[in-house]
Amino acid sequence: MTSLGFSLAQARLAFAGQWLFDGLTVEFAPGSWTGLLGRSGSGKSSLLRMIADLPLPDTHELTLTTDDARPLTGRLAWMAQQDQLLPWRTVVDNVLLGPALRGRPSPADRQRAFSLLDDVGLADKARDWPKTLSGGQRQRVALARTLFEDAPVVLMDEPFSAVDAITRLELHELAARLLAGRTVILVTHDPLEALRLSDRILILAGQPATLSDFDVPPGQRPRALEAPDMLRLQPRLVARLHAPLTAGSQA
Amino acid sequence: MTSLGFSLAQARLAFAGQWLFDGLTVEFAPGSWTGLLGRSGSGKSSLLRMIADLPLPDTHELTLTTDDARPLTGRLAWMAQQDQLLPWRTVVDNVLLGPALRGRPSPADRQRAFSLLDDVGLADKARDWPKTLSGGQRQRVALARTLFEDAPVVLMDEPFSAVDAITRLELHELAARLLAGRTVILVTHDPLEALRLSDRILILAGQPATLSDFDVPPGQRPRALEAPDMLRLQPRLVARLHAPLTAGSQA
Amino acid sequence: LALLLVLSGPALAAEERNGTDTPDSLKVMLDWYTNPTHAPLVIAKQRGLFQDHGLDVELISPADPSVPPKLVAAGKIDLALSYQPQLHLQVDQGLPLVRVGTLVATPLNATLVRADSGIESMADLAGKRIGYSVGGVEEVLLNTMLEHNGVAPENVEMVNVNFALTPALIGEKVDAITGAFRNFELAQMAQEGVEGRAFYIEEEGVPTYDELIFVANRDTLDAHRAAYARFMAAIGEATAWIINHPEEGWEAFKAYDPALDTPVNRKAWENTLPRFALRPAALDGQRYEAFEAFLLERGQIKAKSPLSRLAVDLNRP
Amino acid sequence: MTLLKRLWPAMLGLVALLGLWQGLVVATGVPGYVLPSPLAVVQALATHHQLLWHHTGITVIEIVAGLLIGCLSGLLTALALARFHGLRRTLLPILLISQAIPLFALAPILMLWLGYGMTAKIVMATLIIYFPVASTCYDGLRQTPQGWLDLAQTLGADRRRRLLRIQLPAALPALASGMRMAASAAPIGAVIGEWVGSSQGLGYLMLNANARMQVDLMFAALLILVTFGVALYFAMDALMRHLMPWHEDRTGTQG
Amino acid sequence: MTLLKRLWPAMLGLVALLGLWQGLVVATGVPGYVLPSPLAVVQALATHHQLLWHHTGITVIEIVAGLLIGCLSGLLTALALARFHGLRRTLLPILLISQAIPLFALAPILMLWLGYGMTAKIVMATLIIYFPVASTCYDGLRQTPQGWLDLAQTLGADRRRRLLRIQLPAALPALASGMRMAASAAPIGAVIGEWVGSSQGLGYLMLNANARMQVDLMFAALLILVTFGVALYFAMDALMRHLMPWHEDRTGTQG
Ligand SMILES: Nc1ncnc2c1ncn2[C@@H]1O[C@H](COP(=O)(O)OP(=O)(O)OP(=O)(O)O)[C@@H](O)[C@H]1O
Ligand SMILES: Nc1ncnc2c1ncn2[C@@H]1O[C@H](COP(=O)(O)OP(=O)(O)OP(=O)(O)O)[C@@H](O)[C@H]1O
Ligand SMILES: [Mg+2]
Ligand SMILES: [Mg+2]
Repeated sequence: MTSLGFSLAQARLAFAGQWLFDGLTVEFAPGSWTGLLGRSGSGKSSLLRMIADLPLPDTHELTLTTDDARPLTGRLAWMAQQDQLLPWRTVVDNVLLGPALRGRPSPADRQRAFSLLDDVGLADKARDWPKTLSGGQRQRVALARTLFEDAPVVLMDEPFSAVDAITRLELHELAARLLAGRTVILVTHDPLEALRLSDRILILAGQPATLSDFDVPPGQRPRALEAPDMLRLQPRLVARLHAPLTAGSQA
Repeated sequence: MTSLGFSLAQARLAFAGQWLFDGLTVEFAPGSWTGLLGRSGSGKSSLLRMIADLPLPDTHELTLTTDDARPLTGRLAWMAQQDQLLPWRTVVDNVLLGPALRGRPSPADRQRAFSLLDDVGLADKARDWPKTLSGGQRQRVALARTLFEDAPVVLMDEPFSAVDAITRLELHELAARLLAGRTVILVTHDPLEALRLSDRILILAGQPATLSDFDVPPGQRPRALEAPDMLRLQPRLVARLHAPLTAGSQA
Repeated sequence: LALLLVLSGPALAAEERNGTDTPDSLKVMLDWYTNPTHAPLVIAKQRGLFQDHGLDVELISPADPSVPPKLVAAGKIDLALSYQPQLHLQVDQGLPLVRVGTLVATPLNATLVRADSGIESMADLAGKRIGYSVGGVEEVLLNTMLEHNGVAPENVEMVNVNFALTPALIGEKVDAITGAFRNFELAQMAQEGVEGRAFYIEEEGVPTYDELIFVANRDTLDAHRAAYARFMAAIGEATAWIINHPEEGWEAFKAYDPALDTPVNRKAWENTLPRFALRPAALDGQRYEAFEAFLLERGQIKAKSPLSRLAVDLNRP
Repeated sequence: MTLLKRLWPAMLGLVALLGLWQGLVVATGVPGYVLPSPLAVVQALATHHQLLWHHTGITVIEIVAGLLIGCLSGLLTALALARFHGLRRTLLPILLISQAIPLFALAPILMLWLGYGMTAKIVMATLIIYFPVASTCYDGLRQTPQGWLDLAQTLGADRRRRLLRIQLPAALPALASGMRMAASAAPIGAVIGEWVGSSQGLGYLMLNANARMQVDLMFAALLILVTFGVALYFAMDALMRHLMPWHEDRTGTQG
Repeated sequence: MTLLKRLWPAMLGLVALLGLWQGLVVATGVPGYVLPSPLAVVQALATHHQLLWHHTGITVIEIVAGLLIGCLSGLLTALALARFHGLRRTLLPILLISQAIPLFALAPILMLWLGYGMTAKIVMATLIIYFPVASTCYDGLRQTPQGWLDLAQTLGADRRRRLLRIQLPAALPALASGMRMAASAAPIGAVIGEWVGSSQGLGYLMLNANARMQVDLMFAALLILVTFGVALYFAMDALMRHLMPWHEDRTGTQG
């Protein structure tokens, strides 16, 4: 599969007459991972919705151009901030929702779903109802569903927020492995996670918000937590989140 | 207000015939903050539900003794893992849900609700519907609702998981200030958060799970992030989460 | 004469064919659930009189007496039992209906009161409440009777009680009921231990009329004339037999449907026998003209229809 | 204004239905005494407008009173069922049974008890509305998400407040569904009442016109009745939306 | 077994109702021709069991066929309304209007077209069930949480699959509510059909008995009808629960 990059131009969004952002322009290189950070309520989830072409209540506009000039539709996986599991489908059937909505899941699909559930540590819950899962387990099912799609563009909205530190590290490895070569936008509130997983960190801040870059450590994703760069950069990133407009440039 | 301690004895819980934990015994000192950590699915949320006397589907048992030997009912605030905002109440009315369910909110109540919303940074959203809030904003409303209760015992299930790093630090300060002297159990997946806010860290792990202690840094809560102890202890805590049964003793 | 030949030709042909071949099938709809007023139809069927006349007759009961004429007009069924007063209204409204026979040749309609009510004559009804079942002409008939007795119609309150005539009267929810059948409702009241008193409609200023008549579709009448004539002949034979053998008749009647075997029906059977038309096909044209004139005078119909549009004598083309 | 806006699709539908009706009359050549053409009905509407107006007034009062009482008592029953354990065991089956009784069977009895005045008709309209409302409301009240109930418990809500402040608002969408349906059924209740015993009202007029073969007049009365039923539906719909400003309605936006 | 367990509260209710009824008869001294005592009705049940059995058979077929067709077509209508923009504008108001028409008024027309056989009665039962099912299903289909619709969109679902795999299951609780109600209303539809024109069935028997003042027989038929309606309700309830194993039902556990 060849990687697919895309760019946004003139992204603007207003709620109740107030501009959240206006005239955002940004490029996402093919196969790159972008960590998207920003204060709560800055518009990260809304931006992902716009990219995914999902309905928003108020004024919003966006020009999205993919590298191959065809629309993104059908080539995008979106993992929402809420897990959105369907209560009437078992765990494995939730993972298989994509193929079920596009046709009929094949036996191969089922097998892949089981193996993905194994990857996220839920092999023994595959045939349970979602209502019997803990918060972190639900999030992992949603992650497995997103990974199942195997889409060239992946939008993930705080995908690891509800799991413990250890599981999170394991999921980082898993995602990095399964989403290699995919163009990924990862919204996260964990600076360390962003530093660990991103090729590029974007910070959404301001009134109206703009996007600014933060330099990431060199090296392969996922980066080791103990790398000296990481520990050095983390407080600096937190500081940047504090006062983002004083430093950095428009992306 | 005098602080209220309590202890659990013989806490046991099974789902589908399998014991999640069995025979847990633990004391919560009056006015202490306990950080409760554990892998996803280890039973943290369920334990909080049991303490709050909420329904659980399967076998569960618990002997809870408060210091003053009266039941906890009515003296406990519970913040669930999901925000549980009521869509038909505005933000401020969600914060006022407690008094509304016990009678009629007084003007003083309203004023306190507004000031709490100001504290969590949502003063300008007070009269909006919950559906217009971002994920982190919803969580902050739920936090404000919990803080409003001003209960001597507070159970919080991953209360800061959806907010950004900066807001999180601010909320730590706020909670530490407003919940001073309260007996708090705080479920979290962020080791740093646990180290920062807890008088005591408990790790729920094993099959069936047991509780084990992890020593916290000395000093006042909330501890400064940059304190050398913190940076030293964080990797050790993460390591303990990896293999909890090799070290530490039953609490 | 040529016309006569042409007209009777098909009928004769049919007659001959039916003598040897399959019988003509007729769908006949009663006015209401099977009850003793339908005795000649039931008996004719029970005793095979229809077959004897080369007819295969199906009897159907409706729950709403206004439906059968519509079905005849729409050509869904061949013959329906209806009431003469209704016929005038229906023809006036443009329904292609015509009377082809008479089952009960006197009014059955009566105004009933409780015998213990102190109402001795229609004149005592002033200021009272009268229940009725909407039939279209109940109001005008009652008004005529009241006026005949010197009571202003405004002085009584009329209430539609639908089919709960007897209970309404027995339960004293109303002081009188009108539109009740004298052969049936009186028996019903007696059954419940309440004695009734009847005021007969034709004695109180209303022109007399045929209560139960057979109506057919005027537009298709000619094609079926012969079959209908044979049908009437069978009814006539059945009526004669019932009058000759009332007890055997009752036995045959209740054998038709076991649900018919009730004390009230038994009593009503006796009350009804004298009222059957002995010559069902025979037409008393004057009755129809008089009633038409009565309704016109009372403003119940828009225009006067000629007798030929209202009724025919099947045996006199 | 929004009400007017809400009503226009109904108008459109009405026109479509009239068209269908006229088409049917023309196509099947069904005689006027079975199904009159819309034109004939409109004519009857004009000719008899005074008569119709008089009877409409009566029926409207019956319908509105029946609707109010039926919705209210249905709602109260549902609340009582949700509130009291014991009731559920005994009252619910009784309710069910009463729902399964054809009103027509009870109508004559009701008339005999309540007389032929307006009360009996209001009772009929009430009865026809009562069960659907009680049933859908109760179903709605039962389906409150567990999380909210848990929250109410830890916040120290008593049963009454939990019911009124959590379960009831959570059930509003289900309730609205039931109420809307009830609104369009209300006229039928009143008409049944009038058929069984009355001397006024559109139902009586219909019965009378039917017996006299004035089918156009009967359909004119029917038309008024139907219009009223549809208007009630939309009024109820508007009311329910008004009561739920937070509720997202996807009628317009989604395909 | 669960069905049996589900049925027992209904039995209890029935007994309670019978008690109430007998009490009413004794207390008010209401004459037998208005309201017979339960005892008299049971007696009639025994005396006329053959007759009742015969007519019950007919009516049961009508009810079951009407219920099946009504539920199915109601569901299909709701799905079509949710699926096609255009339909909503025109079909919904027509539906509404048709719901507001007292079925009785249409009955003669239906009979003209369909004859007085079983078809007409099945059509009546179908019609009486159709609208509530269509309306509640459609209401349910409209209220799918936005998040699931968004998910379906990004997963590349076409409208049909989104409808069938997301909206429909999400609407099942609302749908169950409507179907349960419809089940208990089905007998009424069949009876109305029989009242309008038939020579068989419980409805016919009831009217017939009523006309002959055999009120005890009429109530015996009514009793059978009501029992059947209640049984249908519980059968539908069990079916719906069976279709929704994931659905939490709080009837038993919550106060
Ligand atoms: N439907 C809506 N109507 C009005 N305002 C909205 C709506 N949805 C979102 N907003 C507002 O838009 C802003 C951005 O919301 P968004 O969910 O994109 O934030 P976010 O960056 O994802 O925040 P978080 O990190 O808390 O999830 C918020 O202030 C929110 O209140
Ligand atoms: N209703 C239920 N039925 C069956 N099993 C359940 C139910 N609720 C929870 N469980 C199981 O109990 C275990 C503990 O769940 P719990 O929600 O307490 O975990 P947790 O420690 O809070 O996890 P997380 O950090 O992911 O929130 C999980 O494995 C879950 O699958
Ligand atoms: Mg967000
Ligand atoms: Mg949890």
